Amino acid sequence: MAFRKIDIDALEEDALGQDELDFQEIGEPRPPHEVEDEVNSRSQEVRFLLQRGNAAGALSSALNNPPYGRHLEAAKARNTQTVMEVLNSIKVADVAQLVKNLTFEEQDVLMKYLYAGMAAPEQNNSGVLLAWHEKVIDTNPNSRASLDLSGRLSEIAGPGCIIRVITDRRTV
Amino acid sequence: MSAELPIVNEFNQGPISCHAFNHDRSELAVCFNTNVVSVFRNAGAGWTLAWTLAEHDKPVTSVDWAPKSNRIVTCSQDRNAYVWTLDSSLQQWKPTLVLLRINRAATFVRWSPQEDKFAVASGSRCISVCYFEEDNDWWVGKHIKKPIRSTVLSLDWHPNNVLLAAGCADMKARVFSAFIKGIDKKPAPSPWGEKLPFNTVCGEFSNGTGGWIHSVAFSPDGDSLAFTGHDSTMTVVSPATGSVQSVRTPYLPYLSTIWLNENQIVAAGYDCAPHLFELKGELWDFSSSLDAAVKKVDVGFTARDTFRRMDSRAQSTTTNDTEVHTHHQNTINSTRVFAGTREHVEQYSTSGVDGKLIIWSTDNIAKGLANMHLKTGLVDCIYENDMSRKGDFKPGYVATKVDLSARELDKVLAEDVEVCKMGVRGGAGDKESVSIDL
Amino acid sequence: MILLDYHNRIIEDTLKARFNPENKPKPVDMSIVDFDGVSYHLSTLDDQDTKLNLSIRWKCWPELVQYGAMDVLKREYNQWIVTPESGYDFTLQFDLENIGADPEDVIHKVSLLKRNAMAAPFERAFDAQAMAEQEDHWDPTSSQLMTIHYRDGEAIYVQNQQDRVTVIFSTLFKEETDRVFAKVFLQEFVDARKKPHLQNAPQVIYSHREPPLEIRHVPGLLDSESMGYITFVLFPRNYAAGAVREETISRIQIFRDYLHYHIKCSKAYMHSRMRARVSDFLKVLNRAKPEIQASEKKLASGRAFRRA
Amino acid sequence: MSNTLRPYLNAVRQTLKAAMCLENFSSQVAERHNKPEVETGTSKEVLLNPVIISRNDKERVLIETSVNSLRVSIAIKQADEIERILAHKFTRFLTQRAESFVILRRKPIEGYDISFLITNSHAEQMYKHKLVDFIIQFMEEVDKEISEMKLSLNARARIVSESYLSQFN
Repeated sequence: MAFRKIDIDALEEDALGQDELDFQEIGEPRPPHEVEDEVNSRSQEVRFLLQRGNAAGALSSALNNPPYGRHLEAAKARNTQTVMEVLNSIKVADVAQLVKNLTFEEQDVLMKYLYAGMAAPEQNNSGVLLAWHEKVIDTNPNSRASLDLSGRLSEIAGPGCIIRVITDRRTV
Repeated sequence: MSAELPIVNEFNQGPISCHAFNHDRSELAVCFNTNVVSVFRNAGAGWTLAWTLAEHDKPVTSVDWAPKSNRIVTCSQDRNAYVWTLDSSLQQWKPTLVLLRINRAATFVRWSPQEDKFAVASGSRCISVCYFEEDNDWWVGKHIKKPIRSTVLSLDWHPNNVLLAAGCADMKARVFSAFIKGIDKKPAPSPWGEKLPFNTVCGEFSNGTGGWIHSVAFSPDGDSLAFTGHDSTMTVVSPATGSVQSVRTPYLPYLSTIWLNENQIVAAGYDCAPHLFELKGELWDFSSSLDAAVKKVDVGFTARDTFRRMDSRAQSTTTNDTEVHTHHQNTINSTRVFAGTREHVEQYSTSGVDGKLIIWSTDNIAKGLANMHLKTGLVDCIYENDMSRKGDFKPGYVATKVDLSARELDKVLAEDVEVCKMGVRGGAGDKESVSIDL
Repeated sequence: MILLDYHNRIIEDTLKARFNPENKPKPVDMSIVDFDGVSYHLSTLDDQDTKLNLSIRWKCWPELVQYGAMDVLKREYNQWIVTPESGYDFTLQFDLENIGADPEDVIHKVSLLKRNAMAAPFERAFDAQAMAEQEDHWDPTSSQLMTIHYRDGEAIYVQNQQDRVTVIFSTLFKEETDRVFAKVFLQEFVDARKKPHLQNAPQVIYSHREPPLEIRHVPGLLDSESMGYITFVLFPRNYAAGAVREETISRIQIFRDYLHYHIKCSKAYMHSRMRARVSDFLKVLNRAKPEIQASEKKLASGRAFRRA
Repeated sequence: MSNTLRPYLNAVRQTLKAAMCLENFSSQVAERHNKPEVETGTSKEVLLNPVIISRNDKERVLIETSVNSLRVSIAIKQADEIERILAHKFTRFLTQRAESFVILRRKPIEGYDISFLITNSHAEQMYKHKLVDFIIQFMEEVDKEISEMKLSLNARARIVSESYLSQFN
């Protein structure tokens, strides 16, 4: 079959390209330098909040509108670093409480960063990330204590936010 | 037949890929992930095999039964679809040819409300809307192609027999016009648009967080469209008000959706149980799981089970109490209306990969929710919806959702304790933090 | 069965049968094999069933002869030595009617033929070391480095110093697994001396790939990843004359086969463990399949109806 | 160190449970074909983001998902050469029996020691939660097995060397 060199499928104009897929949800990309400034200012703000001991504030602002899009590797790495700093600096005891107060959006973003952190174990402490992962899944506050009719509590779990990490092409 | 508990039909012939009932629900067409469709008849004593429709040579992916004209349409991965009509004298089903003109698998088929045409979703990035041509006695398909970019996974017809909603693997749910001159009359104006030539796109939506659209469903009056994606999100759009609400759930994705009435939707999927979504005021939200499976009581264990349990316990160190406590033991892949009208469904049927077909009744939902209002009617709390719009929700919604610890909840329901005030235990910020006074 | 026997079991059993007076002599023609590529040929002469020949062939026989193997063999088997059979290096002949010594003794001695042949270089080194000890200023160049290429690609080097005798095995590990296993084994050999009850066992040194100093000058040393050098340092107390010396000579010869034998045993053991583990996994995996409780339809004959 | 084992296995379990949502999906490229999309990778839109769960830089699990198939690749802890050899022998032993293992991939993914390929037909034939249990138990057992084999090897070596050298006294 060696003589068939042309990849016909590539010519299929309807087919979704990887590039198009990744940035379909993001809409018009913001200029890179603007994103970088935002990321840098956020890391200062987070460090400032951490020093004043406001862990919840630091966490929320770290997870606030992460840099999605093309050619933002530096900004993404920088932001991941900021999130990792927040995660490492929070005592394990009050992780559960903090996670309980996150909105769905913040939880999904947190989960994305947990997986991004675990993907580079040499830089980040996987143990901390795993502890957070366990907390987000078990005490997912927004997982309603969904009550089914016999009053038996259905399982509180958060596979939903893991699924969104897998399906959402706006990766961190 | 509005029995309290769900009626479980076990066929034990492997996973059910699709099912369809006839008009009086006495006959059932089911496909067990093979290339043949078995038609059962319920002569009172359970389902007995009446016919076998064998024409496809690859697994059948979808089947639909037109109630009034009593015709079955099947489609399969061998790119073909067949319309089966019952030859009453020979009591035999005869297939008629359908020219789909697609070069990939057919994935989903539904009759239109007036049963004069049917739509077949396919993997060749197009939907083939087929109508009958008397002169050459076959069904011919007209293609809706633009702007579909991937396999179409699910379809739903609008009550006006013209609009067709399609959920696609390119993460988009779209509403098309499937108006065919000569067959359809001009439809009444609807929020989806007036002038509707074939293949116009009346709406294109997505969940926002990626995920292929597994199921689409028009509301009973057709003004709203609900669709579920692989990102465990249910979205309801109503073009009239322009509102697009995404309900992100912490559960596994849903593969099929039906509307019970204007403000209740049932979705079922990988969590092996039908889940209820409700419209409260203007806000759609997850309500509860509708599978009150009986707990696996340990009493009265047969010897074999005790050994198996000991054997498995000795074997795996991890606690594997992840037994599935729902009626369905595996993914539910199709949910259909069983009894009642489009505006008020009384029973619906679900079939799944575990080979079970279960018929659920809806009247116990209302009763169940009532008792969740806990009798006093005093419930008044604020529920923060998941659109995470902080601060601008209106107080005074009657909450059926409570955020209690497991212990408190069991206590409440077990002893029917008089409860005066319930609310959401919120953290810092704007949510009112109220706890339960027992 | 941790320690290997020194003698050749097959020769011992066959001779026991043949020397046994009740069995009447019958024609025999057997070829027998031993470690390190040694092959024997046990046969009766064409016409006389009572005359039994045992001949041995070994790649490094000329080297052994050069290191005085013939003297040792004469000392052991003098009366039975005959001219070697064609294609073999050395032959003994027995007359079944008149064996010439107590049969038990002969059988044991003959089954140690390979060991006795290989003993020559060790005996020479031990004697040379004993003499070197008397002289107060001993010239190290006078000691002879004896090399025995007893296997293809592998050899034993024996050399005596003034107060000790070093025996170096160069051995080839075909597979990486063997090499890693050997490393673990030999690490234990090296560490063994730290144990109290093994105080005066010989010192063992293992060097992977580069040869030890004593044989660095030897030409033609294969330099490859799978080459290993094991050095034994024997002290006079290890080979004091008499029974201890005989035992030490027998044991030191069998070291290489002993090591490789145990490496293979470990691999076999690992294999059986893995097989047990795999069957466990399969059992657990099969439990994932739901037992289809198909309602067993019974045929008239009572047998369950199995849909084809 | 074992304190991170439980959260690690728990994270893998939850991620597997989330990723193992598969359905029957025939190929968009080859007519009348139905192939695992995670392997063919021809239709980009049906491939999802791969995720990595790691316990440290040695031990990690890569989960690549698609619409009708899921690939789980495991990197086993190999502290030293002997563990590397034992892990290699064990995974080779398993991959040679991949036929009877049904969900085992014959060749592991680059950079990992062993890979599972679970297709929608597997998820149909077997209970999903039991498949997840199997993989978690597999990960635990493989680690335990390798360390046990290493211990037994050291023990054997000690006995062999002692019984040989003790005769010299």
